[in-house]
Order: sequence, then C-alpha cells, then structure tokens
Amino acid sequence: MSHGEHAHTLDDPQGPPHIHHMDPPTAYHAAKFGMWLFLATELLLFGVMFAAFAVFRWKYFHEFHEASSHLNWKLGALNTAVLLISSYYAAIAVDHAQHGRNKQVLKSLLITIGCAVGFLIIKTIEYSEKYHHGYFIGGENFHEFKTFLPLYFCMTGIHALHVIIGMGLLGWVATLAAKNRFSSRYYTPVEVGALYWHLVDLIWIYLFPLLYLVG
Amino acid sequence: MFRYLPEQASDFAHSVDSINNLITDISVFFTVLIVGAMIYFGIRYRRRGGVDHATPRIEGSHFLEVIWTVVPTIICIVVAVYGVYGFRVMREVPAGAIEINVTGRQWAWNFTYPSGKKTVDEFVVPVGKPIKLVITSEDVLHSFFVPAMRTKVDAVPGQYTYQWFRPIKTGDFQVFCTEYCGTKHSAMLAKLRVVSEAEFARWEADKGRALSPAEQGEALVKLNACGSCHSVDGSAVVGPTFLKLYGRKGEFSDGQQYTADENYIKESILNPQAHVVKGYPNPSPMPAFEGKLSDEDITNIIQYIKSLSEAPKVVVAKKQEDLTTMAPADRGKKYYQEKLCIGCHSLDGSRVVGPSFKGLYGKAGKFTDGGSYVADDAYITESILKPNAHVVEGYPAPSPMPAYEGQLSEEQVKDIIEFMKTLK
Amino acid sequence: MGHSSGSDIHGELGHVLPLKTYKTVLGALLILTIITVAVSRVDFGTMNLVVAMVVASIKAVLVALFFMHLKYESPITWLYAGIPVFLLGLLIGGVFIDDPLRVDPKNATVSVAEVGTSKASARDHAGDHHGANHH
Amino acid sequence: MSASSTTAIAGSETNYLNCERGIWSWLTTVDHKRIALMYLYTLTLFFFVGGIAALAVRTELAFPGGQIMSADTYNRWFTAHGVIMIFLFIVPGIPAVMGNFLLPLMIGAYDVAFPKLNLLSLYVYWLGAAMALVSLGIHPVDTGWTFYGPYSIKTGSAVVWMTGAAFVLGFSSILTGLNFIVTIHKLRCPGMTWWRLPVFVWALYATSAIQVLATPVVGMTLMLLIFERAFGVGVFNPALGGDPVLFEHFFWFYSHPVVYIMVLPAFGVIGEIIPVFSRKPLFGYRAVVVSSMGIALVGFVVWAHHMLVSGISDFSAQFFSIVTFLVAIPTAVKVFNWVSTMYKGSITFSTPMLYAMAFVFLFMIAGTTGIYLATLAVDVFYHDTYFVVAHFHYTIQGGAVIGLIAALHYWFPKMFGKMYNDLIARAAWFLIILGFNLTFLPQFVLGMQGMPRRYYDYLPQFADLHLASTIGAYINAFGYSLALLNLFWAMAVSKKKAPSNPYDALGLEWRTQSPPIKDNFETIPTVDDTPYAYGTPVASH
Repeated sequence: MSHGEHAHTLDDPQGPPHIHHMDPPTAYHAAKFGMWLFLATELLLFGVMFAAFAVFRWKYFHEFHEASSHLNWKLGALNTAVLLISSYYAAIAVDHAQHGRNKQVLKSLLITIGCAVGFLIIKTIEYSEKYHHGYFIGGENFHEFKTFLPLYFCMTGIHALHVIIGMGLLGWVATLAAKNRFSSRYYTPVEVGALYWHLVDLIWIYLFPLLYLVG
Repeated sequence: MFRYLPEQASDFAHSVDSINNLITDISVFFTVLIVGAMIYFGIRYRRRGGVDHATPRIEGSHFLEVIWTVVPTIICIVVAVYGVYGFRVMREVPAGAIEINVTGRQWAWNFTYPSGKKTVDEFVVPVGKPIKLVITSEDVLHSFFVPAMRTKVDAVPGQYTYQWFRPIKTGDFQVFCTEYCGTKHSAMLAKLRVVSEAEFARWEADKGRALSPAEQGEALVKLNACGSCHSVDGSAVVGPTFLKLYGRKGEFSDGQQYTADENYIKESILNPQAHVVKGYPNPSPMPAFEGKLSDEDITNIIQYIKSLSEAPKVVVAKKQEDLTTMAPADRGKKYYQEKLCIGCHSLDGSRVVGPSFKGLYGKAGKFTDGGSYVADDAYITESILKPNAHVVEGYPAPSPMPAYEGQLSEEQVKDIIEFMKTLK
Repeated sequence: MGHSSGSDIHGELGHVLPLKTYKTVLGALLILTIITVAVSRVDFGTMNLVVAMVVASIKAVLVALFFMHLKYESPITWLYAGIPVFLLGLLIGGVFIDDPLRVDPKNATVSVAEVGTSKASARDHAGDHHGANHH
Repeated sequence: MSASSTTAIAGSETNYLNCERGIWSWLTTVDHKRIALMYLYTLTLFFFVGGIAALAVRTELAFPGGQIMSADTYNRWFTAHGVIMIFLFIVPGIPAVMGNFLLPLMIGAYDVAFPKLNLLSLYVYWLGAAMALVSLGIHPVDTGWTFYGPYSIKTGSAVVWMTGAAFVLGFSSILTGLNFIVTIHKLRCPGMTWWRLPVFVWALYATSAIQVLATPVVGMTLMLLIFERAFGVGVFNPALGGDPVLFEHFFWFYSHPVVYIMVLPAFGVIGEIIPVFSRKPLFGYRAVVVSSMGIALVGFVVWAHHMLVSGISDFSAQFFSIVTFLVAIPTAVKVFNWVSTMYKGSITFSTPMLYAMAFVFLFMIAGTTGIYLATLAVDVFYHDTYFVVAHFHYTIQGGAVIGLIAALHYWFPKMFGKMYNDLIARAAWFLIILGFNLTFLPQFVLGMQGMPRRYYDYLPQFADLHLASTIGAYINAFGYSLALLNLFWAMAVSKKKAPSNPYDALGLEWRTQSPPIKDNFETIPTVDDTPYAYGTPVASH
C-alpha cells in the first residue's frame, strides 16, 4: 500500500483511479460496503413512514381501506412493472461492466433511466388525477381518509425524489461509460449506482401493495 | 441521606418514597465504593519521585467480570420490579373514585365535576376518597403534576389520559404543568385543596349566589383563558389590556378611527380579524369566538370590561355580616356551617357519624356508662365542649368528635342550642 | 474479501452471474406482481395483507440476493442489510405495544372492592360526558 | 506493542499543518486531520454560543420572577442552548473531532476510507449550522430541542429552518459514521485484529453504527414535521387525525440512542487514558469492548422511557422501564473495569488523568440517578423535573464534554506538536469540576422537591438552590474558558515543543511524529500485540 504503487493507473484509462490510501480491490469493496450502509439508512428513512402507515392503518382501518380503493391500482401495477424492468437493466449494466463492455453499459443504463422517466410520467398522471378530485396536498379532500392521503403523498413523493436522485446518479455513471471508463478491473460506479437504484425498486415493491392493494 | 421529596399527601406516596430512598441508599453505597476505590488506588499506587515503578500486566479477571455483571443485574431486577409494582397501584383506580375531568389549555387548567360544577386553576377534593382525574388538552401537550400526591401524566390533545390518588391529609397542594407548552408554561399552576368530606359536599353543592353580569363575564374570561393574551392590570401581553379598555379611542390598521364601545368589543370577540388595531399583530392571532359564545355571554364580558374601566372602587375585602343584628338561631346556624358540624351531624334526621340535630333537643337516652340523660342545655353544652365526657350508647367511644372547648364561647354554644331548638 | 465460494464465474472484483439468472429473476418478479394483484382482487380479510406482504418480501429478497448480489457478499454486508429490517420491526413493535394497548380512562377502574360511600358511587357514572376515545 | 515498520521521524519539519498553506488548502483538503481541526474550531465556536445561551438561562433563573428577559425570550434561549449544544456541538463532538483525527492513526491507515466524503460531511455540517443560524436570526425557535407537536406545529417561530438544520446535520452525522465503519472494516493495518483495536476505535465503531442506523429515523420524523407545517399533512396533529405521541416515539427512537453517540466515544477516551497513566493494561479489555457494543444495541430498545408519563399504554411503560435497566449493566461493567485498571498501577495525576478520574465520579452520579428515572413509580414523580435536567447534564456534560476535554488535553501534543501549560490546565480542571457540581447538584434537590423543568419563573421556595446553581454555572463557564484559552495559547503562541510520544504510550498514533505527516505514516505499520501491553507480564495470567 505504499505511495507510488498505482502510478501506472494514471496511464490506464480503464483502470481504477489513483487512490493513494487503498489498493484497488479494497477501494472497490469499501465503496460497495459504504453504499450498503447508506442503503441501510435509506431503508430506515422510509421505515418511519412505514411505521406511521402501520399504526394509522390500524387506527383508521376503514378509512384506509376505502381510500386505497380510490387509488388507480392499474397505474400502480404498471409502474411496478416499469421499475422492475429498470432494475433488471441496472443489474444487466453491472454485468456488462464486469465484462468491460462500455457501450452495452451505456445502453442498459439509458434503458433504466428511460424506465425511470416513464415511472415519473405515470406518477404525474396519478397525481393530477388526485389533484382533480381535491385529494392533493392542500386540496379540500386531502384529509377525507384521515392520514391516508398525506402518508400516500409523503411516501410516494419522497420515493419519487429518490427516483430523480437515482436518475442523476445513473446519468453520471452513463457519461463515464460513454467515455469508456470501465473495465473488468474497474466498474465500481456502475455497481454502486445500480445498488442505489435497486433500493428505489425495493421500496416500491412494498409501497405498491401497501398503498394500492390492501390499504 | 438525601431525603428531599415533598410531604406525602396520597396513600401511595409513601411507597414511592420508599422505592426512591432504596435507590438513594444503593446509589450512595456504590458511588462511595467506586469513587473511594478510585481515590484509594490513586493515592496508594501513585507514582513517586517522577519515576514509574514496576507494574504487573494484569489483563482482567473472569471472576470479577462475572461478579460485577451479576450483582448489578440482581439489583436492577429488584428495583425494576419494585418500580413496576409501585406503578401498577397508580394505574388501578379503585371503584367509586370521584371522577373529575381536567382540561389543559394555554395556560390554564379547567376542572369539571360530576355535578357539572366547573372551576379554573383550583380544584377541591375530599380527604380519604379516591380521586380520578380524566385529563385531556385543548391545544398543545401539557402535563398534570401534583408533587405531594406523586402523580403526573401528560394532557394530550385528541385523547384522554388519567391519574388517580387518595389524599390522606387536608390542606392546599401545588399543581404544576410539567410539559413545556409555551409562553406561560411556568405560570400554568393550579391549586389542589383537600378538605373534609363534609366540606367537600357543601362546596360541591354550593352553586354560589347569583352572579352579577360583570362577575359572570369575569368567569367567562377566566374559562376561555383570555388572560393569556389580555391582562386586567394594564400590563401589555399579546393583545390589549382590559383595564380601562372600554371607551378608549384609537385607530385601526386601515386608518379608520374607532371607539371601544359595545359593538367594537363584540366584533373584536366574535371576529377578531374584521378590524385590527394599529400596532397589534395583523392578522390577529386571536381565535374567532363566533359560535362559541352566546350574545348573553358577550354582554356579560362587556359588563366585566366596563367594570374594569370605572373609577377604581375601594375594594371591600369581604362583606362583614353584622352578627349582632342576627337572630341567635341564625348565628347558631352560621357556626354550625363554619365549624363543619355538617360532616357528622345531619339536619334532616338521618344518622351520619353523630346524631342528627333534627329533634335532638329534649331527647332522652342512655350513656355508654349506663347513666341516662336528657338533651337539655347543659348536656348539649358539655357534648360540644367535652365530647368525651359522656358518650351516648350506640355511638363510637371514645367519640371521634373534636373538643370545642376554647374554640367556641359559651355565647356561641348558646346560639347553636337556639339553632337546634328550631329543628323540631 | 467479497469473493464468495459461490459456484459461478468470478470476476476480478465482484461476482459475475450468468445472464440467465437475471432473466429468471425478472420473470419471477413480474409473475409475483401479477399474483399479488390477482389475490388483492378477492377479499380474504386480513389474509390479503399477509399475502401482499409475504409476496412483497419474496420479491425484495430476490432483488437483494441476485440483482444486488447480496448472496455473494460478506457476512458483514448481510448484517448491515438485516439490521435495518430488525430495527424497523422494533420501531413498529414499540409503537404497537403502545397505541393499541392504550386504555380509555373510562375503563381504567378496576373492580377491586373498595369502600366508597353511597354518595360517591352514585355519582360515579355521572361524569360520563366527555367524548369517545380517539378511534 | 512492538511495531515492525513504524516510522517516527523525530524533528521532521513538514507535517500536516505546514505542508500546504493558505485558507484554500484547508477548505479543499481531504486530510482527515485537517478536517478534524476544522470541526474542532467550528465546534468550539458553537460550544461558546451554546454556553452563552446557558448563562442567559441561568442568569434569568438566579432569582424568582423575571430578571433580564421576558418569558418568550427565555423560551428561545433555552431552546437555542439545547439545539446548539446537542445538534451542533456534542453529537458531532468527539467523533467528528477526535475520531476524525485519531481513527486512521490508531488503526494504521493513511486516511479514512472516503476522504472526499469526509470533507463533504464537514460542508454538510456547515450548511446545517448555517441553517440553524438563519433560524436563530429570523425568529428563534421556542419549542425546546425536542420539537414536540402540536406546539411545534402551531408556534410562530422558524421551526422549519431549525428542523431542516437538524435534518441536514443528521446527514453529516450519517456520512461520518458510514465513513468510519468502512474505514474500520477495510483499512486496519496488518496485524491489527479486532481484539487489538484500541477501545476508542471500538467506541467509535459502536457510535458510528448508531449514527448510521438511528439518524435517518429522526431525519424523516423532522421532515414530516416540516411537511406538517408546510402542507398540513396531519400525521402528528391531533386536529387532523394525527398523533403527537407518535412523534415522541419516532423522535426518541433516535434521540435516546443519540445519548450513546455522545457518551460512548467519551467512554473510549477514558479507556485510553487510564491505562497509559496507570502503566497497566486496560482491565477486562474484552468486557469493555463488549459492553460498548451492548450499550449501542440496548440503546435501540429503550427509547420510550422518555415517554413513561406521556400517555403511552401501561404495558409499554412497564416494558420500557424494565428494559432500560439493561443499560445499567454494561455501564457498570465499564466503571468497574476502569477503576480496576488503576489497581497496582504507577499512577500519574496528569491533567488528562484528572479529567478521567473526574469523569468516573461524575458518571457514577449520572448513572445512579438514571436508575431513579428508569424506575417506573419513581419516574412518574421525576419526569420533566429538574432531576432530569441534572441527570442528563451529568451524562452529557459530565460524560461527553469532560470526555472531549480530556481527549483534547491527552492528544493535544499529538495534534499540534506543542505542550500546554499544565498548571493552568489543572486550575481550569478544578474550576470546571467545582462549577459543574455546584450547578447541577442543587438541581437534583430541586427536582426532588418537585421543581418542573423549562420554567421561566418559580415558586419562592426554590430560590436558594437556583441561585447556587447560577453561581456554579458562572464558575463552570469560567473554567471552560480558562481551559480552552490555555489550549489555544499553547497552539497559537507557545513555542514549547512536545515530543512524539510524551506519555510513553503504546498506541499506533504515538508511533508517528507530532504533529503527524500529511499521510500519517511513511509506510503502513504492522502490529503484533494489543495497544495496552503495559507492565511486566505475570506468571499467573
């Protein structure tokens, strides 16, 4: 781990960037482990809302049941499929990166981001439906089902924010792929970015049945 | 050592204190032990002469680790279980408790009795009876804390909590709000008055004489916690003081002139936003009382505000009743009430602890020592001044009645006898 | 570290899975989505929630194990993936031993035989004028 | 500890402080040591701001009735004191300053795992601090640092800015914790096995785990509170069907473990200081380590003991009271081990050792008074009284702050390569300990007499003890000022050079020069023994 050890990487466009204090495999595993820790915090961030949802569902069982039937489960299911497919392509991007196929990495990531855009468009359609019925934040029926709609908008809204952040992250990874930066020796950003994206998918896997199906 | 808890006024206060004192003793013991050991080691093994002496490389002891894990564990279990049992007593309200509804609001405590009687910042309970307080809040979190009773529970808006206690002594006790609730949190105090059962019965039955409109207004002002923002002594709080408000002239924020007459005050109460006086927060933070106060209420409040604007009267502390002009029997009745005879002696013939006063005068009977008596002036005088001299058969001996010798003059006793004579 | 004893091909750093695995997992995820929607259309009472959560958890585990390569990660990663789930359970558990178990003060009176004068007991039910509890 | 390839070039002229110059070299540095110093300077600033708030509060309370401010102003001051001391000072506290500086040195690494992320944490912290200052500037918050609803939903003060600040500061805390965990897992030098890690590193690990796992909960809770004010979502607002007690649950799910974020690193510091100045191995090293992890774990299970009278169900009150006692056991284990370390030692009463011994005394009081508050029937009386105020000041000031000051004195020669004036340091120690006890011992008595907390005014019967407390607070403040000025003078003015290893300590951080070079070590060291191998081996062990 001495200083000059990785100087050669400066001349190697597909090798890991020069980090003076870690050897490349350690840097790779550290980055991945760091992202897992971050995902742990993200899970607990959403966890608060899941806990609130659980307790209010118990408290206002009928209101929640009723409110759930006002959500468009078809659009919700469609969005689930869209996110699952996006997640699949994120995983595929990692696979391509592991084989050093930068073009395919770029293509897979663009499909992932495309799915994310699709997800947001569908979400917007849903939100505007709610808006027309006065169910949106500040609408006159916002509290018709007690805390269901507020929680629905908090949970899906913050999830959508994560979708947008994930798009940015994957977009940055895509530009690196476009510059041919990855190889079987270095693909940390692809893997870490994909990990983040899978979390976005993971959260939605729970949000969809909770909000749209069982209420 | 370190016994600072306030006086014990509820029946479980004693057990709370004994747990507390147990913890104190354990704590002092271990603190002295550990800090003592530390200081002893420090002195005994101090480096001398600026040179380190040889030290053994002792890395630990499984035996000691086990000891100082197990011993604290046992102590903790004992204290925890003790505490949980103490708590359960505080949560199990005995049947037959008197239930008083308590509502916290910024910044007053409102009490509603089963009889419908309402009080603010002061409540009265009988000694020896279990009292259950059902507590809620109208606005933010508060907490109802009666140190002498060792009870406390938060007042939570939107739900009800409770606490109970059985007072074991009479007297006045402090109530604090212990959950931070804003500006006047530290002024959100109340008084608990524990009185004898008889006095409580009378207090609760007392609907009060008919209040004047201004007095009713004053009560409304208290009940609605207007004082949180409007002083009555001229000091500035959030809104204008009520002192000398009536008739004042001024300017609204839109430049319009006004005079604080009946209509202005009425509008300000029902719809505070309609016109805001210059220099006060706009929009006004005051809630609208439209639909909450009747016209009559408003009129009474206006009367009260008016009364605060009249030239200050010499306030008479208390109307002195002229005893000399009263009939002896009336004076006797007054003493009967003041001395709380009602607690044990009814006026309607029913037997409580002692004999009813109804039809007592002239009655004949037997003492516990076998002697017989006739309830004449001498007998009654002796019974009042020295209740234990002779106790009537069938009544508790020794008599639980206090001796009034030295407390009532012979004249007063005579008046009481006159009062009894009227109760045929 | 990070290199598992898994049977598939090893990359230089992380784990390389055959493409077929990803495709199978995606297929399973989509089928599970259809199942969860289909089940929710029929009213099974509480079972609806149970089925939905079980299916969602299967999906989540699939995503974590294969898409996120958790299957091939070190125990410490498993630990930090598991702890938030445990803590979330703790949080929900902690809230649920509170709220559903709160008693309405009306019902807090125990029927322990207690000396109360007839006056006080007669009054006992009279204070029943505050509203219902919060639910 | 024999180190096969350590490097301590005594007298080397370049070090991390002088290798680059200019403000820009500081603002763009990724060196953990420089980042630590920037935390130190910012934290010291906020320690003084929070301290001024404390003095304002104590001055107001010196006598019954209003003294120097109105009730509303008082409410803002005590809130400012709480928020600044908690979120801006003591939560980042030891980890961000001492942890950042020492962690890579102690485990034999060139830096933390993610140096740029480390710098980002600092910037995020500054952003949060700026937001807090904005809140103080536009309309100081008057909710108390706990932000309980519905008051925090209704009050007119700048709650959104302040809770936003707490959210951002939490983010900084998460990133630091994450960085430390990865560093400890991935960057230990050859031979640095888990059972050879210094207890301070273990404490940092436990702390970091809490930072990563508890902070997001309060982050989202505060976010919901912001939504509550901005959009009226109603989750915590009873008027809209919400539940204010739920806010308390979520809040304390973080804010109880956060107590261990503050105090666990202080435990670690004490565990480092006592062996060195006793020339003895840390007694029961593994027990001390396991107890740290145990406290971190148990800390997550006990949160609702802050809510025993808040209207939670009787069952949960009993449950949380009983599990709270679980905290007492690992804490007791630690204290016993520290004191046993001194047995048959060769004890030097250096300034850090004096702080460590004071810590043991203060923490005994903090710990035992915690027993009262865990005991259900007794807590009903003590909840939200001055007893609680005194108790948590004994843990947080007597524990965490004294731990930080002890650490600063202990590692000062390493950090700056200079020595402070020992006499002044001891005088300051005396004043701090005297002032602290004079401030807070009377508050225990006040609490026992039923004095509620967060009171602007009080009944005349409490007057004497309040006055004593106020006098103590001034002595305490004077002591801290003296201690920090002494250190500042040593750092900025003094020419008194410190050797690389002034205490003959065995930890890796003492194996490099003082101040260390930019990359800590010329080459990564190798270790083959624990950092506590003091004294002569005895046959029976």
